[in-house]
Amino acid sequence: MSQPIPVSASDWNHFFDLAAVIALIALAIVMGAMIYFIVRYRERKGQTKFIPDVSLKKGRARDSVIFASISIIILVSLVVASYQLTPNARFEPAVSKSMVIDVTAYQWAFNFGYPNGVNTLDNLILPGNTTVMFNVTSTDVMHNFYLVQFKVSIEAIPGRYNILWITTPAVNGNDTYSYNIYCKELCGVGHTYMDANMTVVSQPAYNQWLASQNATISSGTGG
Amino acid sequence: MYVGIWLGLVVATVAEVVTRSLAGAASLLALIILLISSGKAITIAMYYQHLRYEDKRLAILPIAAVVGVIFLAVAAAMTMSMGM
Amino acid sequence: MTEDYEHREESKSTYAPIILAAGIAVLLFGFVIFLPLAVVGGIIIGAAVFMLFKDGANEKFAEFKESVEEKWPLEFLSKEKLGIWLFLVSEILIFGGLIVAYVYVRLSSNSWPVATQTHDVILGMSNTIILLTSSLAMVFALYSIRGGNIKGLRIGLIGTFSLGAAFLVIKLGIEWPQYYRNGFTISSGLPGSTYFLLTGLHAAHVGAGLVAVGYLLFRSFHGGFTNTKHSAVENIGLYWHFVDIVWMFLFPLFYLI
Amino acid sequence: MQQSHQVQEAKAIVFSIKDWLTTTNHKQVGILYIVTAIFFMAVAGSFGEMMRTQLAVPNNNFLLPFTYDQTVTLHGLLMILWVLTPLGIGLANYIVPLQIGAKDLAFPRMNALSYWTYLFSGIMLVSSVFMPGGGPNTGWTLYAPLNTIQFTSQAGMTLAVMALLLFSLSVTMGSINFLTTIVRNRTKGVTWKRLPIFTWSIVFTMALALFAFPPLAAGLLLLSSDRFLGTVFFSSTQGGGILWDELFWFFGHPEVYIVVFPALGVIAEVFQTFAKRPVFSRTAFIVEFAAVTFLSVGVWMHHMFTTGVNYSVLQTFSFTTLAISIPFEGVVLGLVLTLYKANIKLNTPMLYCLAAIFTVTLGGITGVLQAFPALDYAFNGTYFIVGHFHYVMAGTTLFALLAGLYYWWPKITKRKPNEIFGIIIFVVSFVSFNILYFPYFFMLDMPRRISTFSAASGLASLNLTATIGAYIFGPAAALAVLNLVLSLRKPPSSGPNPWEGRELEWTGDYDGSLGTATATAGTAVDPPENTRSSHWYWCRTSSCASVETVVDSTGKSGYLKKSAGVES
Repeated sequence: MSQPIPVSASDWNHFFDLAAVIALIALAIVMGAMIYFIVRYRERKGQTKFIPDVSLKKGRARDSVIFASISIIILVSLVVASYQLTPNARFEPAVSKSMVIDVTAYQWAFNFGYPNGVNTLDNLILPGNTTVMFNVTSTDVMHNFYLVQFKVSIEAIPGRYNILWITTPAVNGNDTYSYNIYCKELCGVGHTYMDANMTVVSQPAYNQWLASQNATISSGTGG
Repeated sequence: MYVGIWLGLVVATVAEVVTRSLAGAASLLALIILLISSGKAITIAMYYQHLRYEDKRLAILPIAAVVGVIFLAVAAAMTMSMGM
Repeated sequence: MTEDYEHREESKSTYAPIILAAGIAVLLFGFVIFLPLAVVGGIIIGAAVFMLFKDGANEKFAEFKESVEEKWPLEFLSKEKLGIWLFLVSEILIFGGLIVAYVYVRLSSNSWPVATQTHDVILGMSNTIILLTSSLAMVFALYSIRGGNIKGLRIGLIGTFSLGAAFLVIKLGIEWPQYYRNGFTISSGLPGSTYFLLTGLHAAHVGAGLVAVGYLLFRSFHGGFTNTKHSAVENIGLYWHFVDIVWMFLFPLFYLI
Repeated sequence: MQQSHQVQEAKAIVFSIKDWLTTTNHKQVGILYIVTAIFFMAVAGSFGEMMRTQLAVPNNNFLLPFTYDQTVTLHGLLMILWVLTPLGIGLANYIVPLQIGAKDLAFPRMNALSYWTYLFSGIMLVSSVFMPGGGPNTGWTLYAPLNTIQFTSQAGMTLAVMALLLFSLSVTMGSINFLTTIVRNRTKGVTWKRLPIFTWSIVFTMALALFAFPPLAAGLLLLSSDRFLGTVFFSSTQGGGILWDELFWFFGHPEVYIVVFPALGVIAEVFQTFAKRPVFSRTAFIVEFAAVTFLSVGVWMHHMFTTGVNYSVLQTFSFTTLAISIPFEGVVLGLVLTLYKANIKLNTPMLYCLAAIFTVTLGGITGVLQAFPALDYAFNGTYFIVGHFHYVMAGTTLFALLAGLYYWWPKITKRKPNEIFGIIIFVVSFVSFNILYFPYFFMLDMPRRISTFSAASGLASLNLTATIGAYIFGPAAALAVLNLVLSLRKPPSSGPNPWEGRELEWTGDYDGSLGTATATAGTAVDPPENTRSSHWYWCRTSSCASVETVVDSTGKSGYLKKSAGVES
C-alpha cells in the first residue's frame, strides 16, 4: 500500500528478515546434509553389512558439543539483535510526550476512550507523528488488541490493564492513513467480526474531529 | 518410638494453634505456622512413610514433585506482580 | 514355544477394568446431563471395585515371577511400592496445583476474612489430631503384621478405619453444616469456594482411603496376610499417610492463617 | 505344526470379542489403543476438512461461526490429546515390553483401565457436540473466563471438561505404569546403558506426563466446580484468565513434548535399522533428550508473552525457550548425522521418517522465531503459529508414528504392507502436507480461529491453496492406513525380521500372533563389557537371526546363547 510503514513494523520487519534468513540457512544446511547423506550413502548392491557403532570411538560427543555451541552463538547474537525491538514491547514509551487512549474490549467490539471523555466504537482516529499509549482492558472475556500493520498486540484481560504503545506515522495535509485492528483471541461467536479501524490524520484535522465529537457529547447524543 | 513421634506431632499442632493467637505481624506468624506444618509433613514422610529407612534414591520422587509445585508457585508469583 | 504358553497363562483376563471405566464415564455423564445417572455410575463403580476386592482377596492376579535382573537404581523397591510412590507424585502435583491456585486468588483479592470468623479452630485441631492418630494406628498395624501378629493388624486397621470415619463425620457432619448455617458456603465467594473445594477433595481422598482400609480388613479376616506377605498393608499405609500430610498443610492454610 | 497352531490361535483371538473386552495383555491393549486412536483421527480429520472447506473462499457460509468454533475446538482437542498422544502410547504398549524383555507391563489391569478410560473419555468428548446447545466452542486452550458458565452455558462444554478430567486420569495411570515397568521389569542384560532409544523416549514422555497432567487436572477441578457448584475461580478477576493460563500451559507445553518424544524415538529406531548404523553418538543423544525433558517444564510462559507479563519475566522465558531449542537441535542433528557413512535403504518407514525430520526442522526453526517476545507480539494468535505447530504435530508426529506403524507392522501382524503403494502414498501425502501448511507461514494478517475472512484481506489465494492441499492430504493419510489394513488379507508373508531390525523386540522367537506374550519376554544375554547399546551388542553380526532362545532351568527367564559370530 502507498501509506507509510509504521516504525514498529519496520523494526519488526528488519529483525524478522534477519532471523528468517539465518533460519533458512540453518534449514538449508540440515536438509542439504540429509539429502547428501541419502544420496552418497544409499545402499549399494551386495553391500548390506552393518556399520559398527561409531559412537564407541571418542569425540562424537565432542562434535555434538561443537554444534551446540555454534547454535548458542547464533541464538545469543539474535537475542542481542532483538533488543533493538524491545522498546515496542516495553510498558513505558521511550518518548515522554504521549497521549493515552483507554481501550475497552468486550464481546464483540473495541471502545476507545479519549483523554477528554470522548468515546468512539470500533473507530480510532489518531493524530499523525504522535506517541500513543493504549491502556487495554476487557469487561467480559479475554480479547487481544492486535494492530495489524503495526505488528504489535496485547491481551485484553478483565480486571487487568495492559499497556501498549505505538508511534503513528507523520501525516501532512488532508491525506489520511487507515490501518486494521483485529481481535486475535477466540472470544466467542462474534470473534470473526470483532475488528476496528484506525485512521491517522494530520494534527489539525484531528483537533477538528475531536471538537466535533465534544459537540455531539454536549448535545447529549453519541458517546 | 512412633508414639513419641505422634506426641511430638500433636504438640506441634497445638503449638500452631497457640502461635496464631499470639500478638505479632500476621505474615510472620503465618511463616512460623507454615514452617511448623512443613516440619510435621517431613516428619510424617520420614517416619510414618519410613522414607528415612528407605534407600535415599527413593526420596528423589517426592522431592521432584515438590520442586514441580514450587515451579508453579514461582510462576504464579511472577504473573501476580504484573498489570494489577 | 513352551515358554509361550506359560506366559499365556500369566496374562489373565478380567471385566473389572472396562466396568470400572464405564462406571466413571457414566458418573461424569450423569453429573452433566441427568443426576440419577450419576447414581447408576456410582453403583457400577462399586460393583467393579468389589470385583477388584475379590480378585485381590483370592489373589487371582498374584504376582507371577517377574524377570527383574536389571532394576538399578531401585533394586530395593517392590514394583507396587514404586507405583504407589509415582502415584503419590501425581497426587502431590494435584494438591500442589490447587494450593497454588488458592494462594494465588487469596493474595490477589483485596480482602479476605479472618480465619477465626469463618472457621472453627477447635474442630479443625481435633480433626488434625484424629488424623494423626489414625496414621499412628496404621503404623501399628503394619508393624504388627511384620511381626506376624494378625490380631494387632486387625486392631490397627480397625483403629485407622474408625478414626478416619470420625474425621469425615466431624468434617461433613458437624463442621460443614455449621458453616452453611453461618452462610459460609462454597458459592459465597472465593474464601468459601477454595475451602470447600480443597477440603472436599481431601475428604474424598480420606473416603477412598477408608475403602482401601476396608479392603485390608476384609483380607485380614480371610487370612490374606502373613508376616512375609503384607505389601498391600504397607502401600495403602503410604497413601494414608500422604492424605495425612496434605491435611497438615490444609489445616493451617485455612484455619490458622 | 507350530506355525499353524499360532495361526489358529490368532484367528480365535481376533474373533473372540470377550477376549478383547477382558484382556490385560499389553499387546492386545496396544492394538486397541492404536485402532481407537486411528478412529479418532478419522473424526478429527473430518473436522479439519470441514474447517478448510469453510475457509476455502472468502465470506463463506458453509459453517456458521458457532459451528466453526466447535469444529476448531474438537479438532484441536481430539488431534492433540485423543489421537497423537495415545498413538504413541499404543505403540509403546506393544513394543516397550518386548524391547526390555518384560513379560507384560508392571500393572496389566491398570493398563487395561487406562485404555478403557481413554476410550470412554473420547466418546464423551465427541458426543458433547450432540448435546443440546452444542459442544465446546472455546478452542482447545479453553481460555478463561470464556470457559465459565457465564459465557459458555451449554452442557456440551461441561461434558468436554469431564472428558478431559477422565483423559488426564487415564494418562496419569499410564505414565505410572510405564515408568514402573521400565525401571523394574527389564530383563537381564538390558541395562540403562543398553536401553533401546524408543524405550528411552517413552521414559521421558511418561515422566513429563506424570508432571504435566496433574496440574491440568487441578485446573479442570477448579473449572468444573465453577460450572457445577457456582464458584468463581475463573469468572472473578482475582483468579481469572491468568490463573487458568498458568495451570493450562504448565501442562500445555510439556504436552507438546509428550506428543513429539515417541515420534523422535520411532525415528531413531527406524534410522538405526534402515541406515544399518547406531544412532549418532548415542550417549550425547540421550543426554540431549533428557535436557529437553528437564527444560520443557520451564518454558510454558512463552505462550503468555502477550498477556502483559512484565518484561523481565518475558525475557526469562524467552531465554529458557531459546535454551531448550539447543538440546532439541542436538537431537535432530544427531538423527541426521546417523545417516553419515551409513548404508541407507529407502523403505516406506524410512521415507516417512525423513519427511518428519524435514518438518521438525522447519517447525522447530519457526518456533525459535517466536521465542523472541518482540516477534511474538505479531505472531501470537495468527496463522503463523498455526503453521508452526501443525508442522511439528501433524507433520513430525503423524509422519513418524505412521512410520512406526509401518516399521512394526510385520512384528504385530506378520505381514509387510505393500511397498510400492506405500511409497506412492508417502509422496502424495508429503507434497500435499506442504501445500496445506506452508501457506500458513505467510498468513500473518489472519487471526487464528476466525470462521471466515473478507475478500479484501488478500488472503483468498493462500487459503484456497491450503484447502486444496487439505483435500489431498486427508485422503492420502487415510490411504496410508488403508495400505496397512489391506495387508491383513494376505496370509502371513514377511519373515521373522523383514527389516533386519536389531533391537530386542526383533530377536528371539518369532511370534507375531496376538494375545500371547512373546518368547522375547525373559530372553536376555550376558553382554560383554564396554558395549554402549543393545543395538551395538545385537549387531556384531549382519543379521540377528543367529541368536537362539533357550529357557533356563527355573523357566523364569531364558537367555540368548551367543552363537557363532556374535562376537567378532
